[in-house]
Amino acid sequence: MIETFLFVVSSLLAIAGAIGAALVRNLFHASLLLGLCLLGIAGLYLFLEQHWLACVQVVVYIGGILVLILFATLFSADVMGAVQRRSPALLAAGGLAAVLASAVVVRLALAGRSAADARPAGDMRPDAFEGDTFTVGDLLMGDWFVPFFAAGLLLTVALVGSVVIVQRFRRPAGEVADA
Amino acid sequence: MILAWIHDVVEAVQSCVSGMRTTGRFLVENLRGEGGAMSATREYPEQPAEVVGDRQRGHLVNDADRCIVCHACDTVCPVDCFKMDGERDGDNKMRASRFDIDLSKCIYCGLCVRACPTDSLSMTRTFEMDPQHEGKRFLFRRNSKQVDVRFDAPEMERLHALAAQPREALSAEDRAWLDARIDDRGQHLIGIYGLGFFTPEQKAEADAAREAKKKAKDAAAAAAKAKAAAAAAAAAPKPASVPAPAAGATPAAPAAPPAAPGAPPATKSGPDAASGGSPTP
Amino acid sequence: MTIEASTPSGERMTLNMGPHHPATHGVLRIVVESDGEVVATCTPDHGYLHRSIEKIGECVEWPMFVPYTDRVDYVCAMNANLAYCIAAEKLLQSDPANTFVVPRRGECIRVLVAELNRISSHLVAVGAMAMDVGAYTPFLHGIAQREGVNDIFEKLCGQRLTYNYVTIGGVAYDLYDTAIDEIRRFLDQFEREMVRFNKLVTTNTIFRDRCASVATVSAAEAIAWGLVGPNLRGSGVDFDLRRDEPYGIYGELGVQVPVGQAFAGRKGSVGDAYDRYVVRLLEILESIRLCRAVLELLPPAAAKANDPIGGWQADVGKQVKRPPKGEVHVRTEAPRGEMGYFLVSDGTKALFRVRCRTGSFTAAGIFHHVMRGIFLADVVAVIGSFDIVVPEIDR
Amino acid sequence: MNGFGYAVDALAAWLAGGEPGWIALTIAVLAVWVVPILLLVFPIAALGQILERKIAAAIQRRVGPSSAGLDGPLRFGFRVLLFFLPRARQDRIFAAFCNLRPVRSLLLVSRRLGLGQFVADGIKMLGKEDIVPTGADGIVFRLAPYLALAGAFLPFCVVPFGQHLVMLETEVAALFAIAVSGIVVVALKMAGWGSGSKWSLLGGMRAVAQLVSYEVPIGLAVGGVVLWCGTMDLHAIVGQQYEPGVFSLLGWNVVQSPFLATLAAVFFIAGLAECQRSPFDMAEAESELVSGFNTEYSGLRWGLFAMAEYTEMLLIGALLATLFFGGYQSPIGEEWIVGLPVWLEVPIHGAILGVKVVTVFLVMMWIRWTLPRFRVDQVMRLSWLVLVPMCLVSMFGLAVTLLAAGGTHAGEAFGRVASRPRPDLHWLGHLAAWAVPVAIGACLVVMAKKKHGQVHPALQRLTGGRS
Repeated sequence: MIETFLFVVSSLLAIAGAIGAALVRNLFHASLLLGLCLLGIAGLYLFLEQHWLACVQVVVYIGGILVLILFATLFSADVMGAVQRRSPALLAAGGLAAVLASAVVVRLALAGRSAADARPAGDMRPDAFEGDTFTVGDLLMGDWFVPFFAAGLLLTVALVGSVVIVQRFRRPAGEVADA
Repeated sequence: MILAWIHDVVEAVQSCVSGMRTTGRFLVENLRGEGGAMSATREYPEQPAEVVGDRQRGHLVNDADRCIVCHACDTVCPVDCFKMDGERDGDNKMRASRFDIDLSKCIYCGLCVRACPTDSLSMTRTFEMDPQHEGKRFLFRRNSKQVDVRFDAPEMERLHALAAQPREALSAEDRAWLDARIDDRGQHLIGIYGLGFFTPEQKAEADAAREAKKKAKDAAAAAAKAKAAAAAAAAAPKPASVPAPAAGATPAAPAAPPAAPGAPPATKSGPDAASGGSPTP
Repeated sequence: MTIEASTPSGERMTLNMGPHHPATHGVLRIVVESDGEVVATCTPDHGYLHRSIEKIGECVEWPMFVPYTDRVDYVCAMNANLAYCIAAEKLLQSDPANTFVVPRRGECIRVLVAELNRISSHLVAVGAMAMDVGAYTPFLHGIAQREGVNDIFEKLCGQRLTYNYVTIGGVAYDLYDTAIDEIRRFLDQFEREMVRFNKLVTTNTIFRDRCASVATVSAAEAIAWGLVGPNLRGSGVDFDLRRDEPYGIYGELGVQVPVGQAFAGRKGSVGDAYDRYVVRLLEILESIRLCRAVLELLPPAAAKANDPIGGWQADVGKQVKRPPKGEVHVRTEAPRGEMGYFLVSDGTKALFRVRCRTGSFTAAGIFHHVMRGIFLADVVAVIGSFDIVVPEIDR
Repeated sequence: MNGFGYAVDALAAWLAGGEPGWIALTIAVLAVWVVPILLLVFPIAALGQILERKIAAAIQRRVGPSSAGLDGPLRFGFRVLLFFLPRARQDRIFAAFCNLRPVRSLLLVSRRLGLGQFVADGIKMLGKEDIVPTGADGIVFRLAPYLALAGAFLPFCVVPFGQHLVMLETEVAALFAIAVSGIVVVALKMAGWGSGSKWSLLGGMRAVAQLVSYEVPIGLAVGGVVLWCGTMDLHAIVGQQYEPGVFSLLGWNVVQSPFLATLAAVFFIAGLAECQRSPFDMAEAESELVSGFNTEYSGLRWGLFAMAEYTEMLLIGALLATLFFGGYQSPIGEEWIVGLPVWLEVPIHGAILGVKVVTVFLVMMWIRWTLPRFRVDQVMRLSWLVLVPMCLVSMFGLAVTLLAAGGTHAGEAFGRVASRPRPDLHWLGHLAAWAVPVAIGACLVVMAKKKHGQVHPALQRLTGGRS
């Protein structure tokens, strides 16, 4: 019973957060609502008994990406006002992206459902993970070693690149006032 | 480069540890109260501020009997805080019929005191500015209830009466009585009594205990204290008598070096020099 | 609420530091335009503490202005007294009819109190700078030591802050009986205490790195911007009025002048905030030495204890009633640098013009120059390192 | 299933009178988990404030809080208890009680120590006007302090207070603690942005930049411990540090290897930064940003921020103790405690952890009143150029040590099988694990001193000859 309740709460958080993030016009509020959505998803992971995933979701998405988004918001023009204007073109593009993403998700969900159907009843776990941190570690360092390190390398390159770009734009300290 | 990095880290750790040791020593010293490092704070209304030195520029007061309304103070005052009227008395001397000092203007610079030809203006050693109890620093409490409970009515009367006078004018026993009520008072004891559970018997008991403690303390520090009191009594109160010992001291001072070369004459006070000089002749 | 974008090149945030900001040492407003954490421009805005002191000097008689000089720089009132009184004496002595001299004991006491007050003023300066940088403890220990000086001054002249002690022609009182012992004891104890102070904050790496290479003023710049006192010497300019244009008995004392030498090592540069800070500390040590030297030179007391030495109550008083015409400019070395009085007398009892030149004013003048491109957190450290006292700016 | 789990089940069953429904379960969870933690941590945090003020006062030659005693609260308590009596009678009873000699001395001491100050502060905070500035974003502004407090409190769920006292036993406890305390970042950002003040905005930006940077060294330090212990479960990590015999101190992670000791230091420093404590208090730098992200807060909301800060200090202390200093285990043997009945064992373990936490707490205060504040760029440099490299080197060293140690034995601790046993080295091996890195480090330090260690003679003079 309490599981159901908490599940509903998590799902509602995720859905409401997502809708809010899409619709709210204040950039900062939208980012915060996105955080709510991410939190709800972390809750859903808990229901899948994926504690590790849930924690990583919070660390990476809320502690990392959301904070970066918030930070970027603060560096955007007109910080405190920060209200987005809607343009029809952006709306159309966003709608298209949303439809495509939904299609992918529905397709995946259906596939997962058929896979789940194939398994004995009550076993709701995905195939790859056994809910075990060690398994995750083994997978990342074993089967998925190359993609994992490729992703890491990509991120490092991106980091270095961003530092280089920032360095180019940075003016010597004394010149700031002359502009 | 790595060595520079290591050196920076080591240096940072060293300097932070050295700072922590210093503060740690402060902490220990303060907790143990050693070396006078206890606390630089004076908990003011409970612990009365000490008046150091005789030259304290506390309140500006005028002895109207001596004032001849010469307006010297008025002329020299940078802020115009005097208002005075004078009239001739029977001996055809000027007397002040009105002499107002606007204390809200006064900057306590003391120029008027230096200018006064008759020494009628003076600066007091008390500086309490509580409008209700001007000059009565020991009555300055956070609420009057505490005072009422602490001191009974006759005592209050006497306190008021004594406090109204300049300290110099008090007799020695009055001053001692006053000091007993000012200094040796456990502030927190007062606070607790102030809560309202202080019966007369307990008060008497506390007073007796305090007196006993005071007496013991006095006895312990008898020699030094008596000397200090004598010095204060001789030097401070009567302006007329000041020149006499000082004048006595000045001839003694040049005479002293041959007798006792170790003692620098400049550092000796008048009465000390007099008392030190009296056995020699 | 919006944050103004003041220039087209980037968005700037205008911050009003003050007039009531914890770090502005009084009522000073500093308008900071910052680009994020980096200061773009910085404009000091004075006048919140203006009390027309110079104008008052033109309305009161000569001796009556001395209490006001206390208020020009309340952190080193003795030095302010001294500067005005020396100027007034010089103007009086320009008339050959006026032939008074300040007694030697008076001169010694003047130097003594000036150096003691320099100690207490520098203590406030270095302590407040440490506090601006975030270390609270040193400030309170500095203040506790300053209380020692204040106690001595209170016994000497009856006040702890606005002394009105130095008078035209002398000092208001002779030293009290136990003064010399007490001063000696204080200096000994203070010297030991300063070692702990320095271990606590001066050599601290965090503090050093925060001040090193911040707001560096080269020697040429310092001279060009008219910096004076420790701020000038922090930039490596070896100039001190006590040594180079000695007044009083400073000429006999052989004042040694510390100058900035990139004390922060390889991270610092000559003339940065850390140099100015360390120069102040070294000046404290020098003041301790000077105090001791003066105590050695002190001639024995001539009169009874509470009498003034020299002073306008004596013959000077009469001469002030008939002052000569003329003008004079006298500069002295106050803790915050050169404190100069320019007096014009038209022969009447009140001065025709009183003009006071102070160190904080020129220090505030260089703010907008040195505060470009530094971090917001450095602004307070820079204010602290220049050791401004706001009434000195506003007068 | 541990003590908390049993208690929750039992209470829920009792509440529901049978199979517990979700309402009963929720109430039970609240009663058993949340309320005790609040009751435990709130007063400690409040008393921490008193402690901090007294310590600061002692270091700075001041007195500190010295007037508010416990007599006020006591009197209020009497008033409440004796509400049926007239006031004069209440007072007389109270006076009689206070005049009992021990009570009176205690009251006097409490006044001298200012123990009643936190009650007074609390009442003052509650009574203050709750101001929401005109330019503020109402919801964000109001929500932020609660979120900060939640982020500070939640990680306590996974801290083992004793063998039977872990609220949430999960395989990923360490990760959970790091993850949940990350919420504080968002809260501070919300506070900074929602206040509608430039000072707050700057404070919020500083806070976020700092917290995000310091999560890296914290994560790496925890990662080092995880590498060493082979598990992320905090309780298992505590179990790993079990050493039979009187010298159970030798089992603690911090003495296992110099690299772990380094990681402990890194964790402590980064923890200071996570708490926004001095010298890392740029986000609320009084002399620069007025009060940073909480400039516009007043009354209870401000109090919540203060509480969050103190709670986080406790949390860092608890995590430090758990990860590196043997958690709730005593340094002088563990067997005598485990043998005791549960009702004795639990408080003893709790008290041992408490002592460790309070020690860390005190050191944090000591540091606060000693060191000046960092500047923004220095904070970043410290994190990325000092702490992170130290962590990386230490992790590498740990990996090498683990490889070199090779043979291990299956250690059992308190009946919990650790996921991977602690490397069982011969004492010579331990010696080598310490001596080799320390020797290399010492050589480097000496070389560095020789090359860069000259101090300006003027500074030597200022510090009495020595630097």
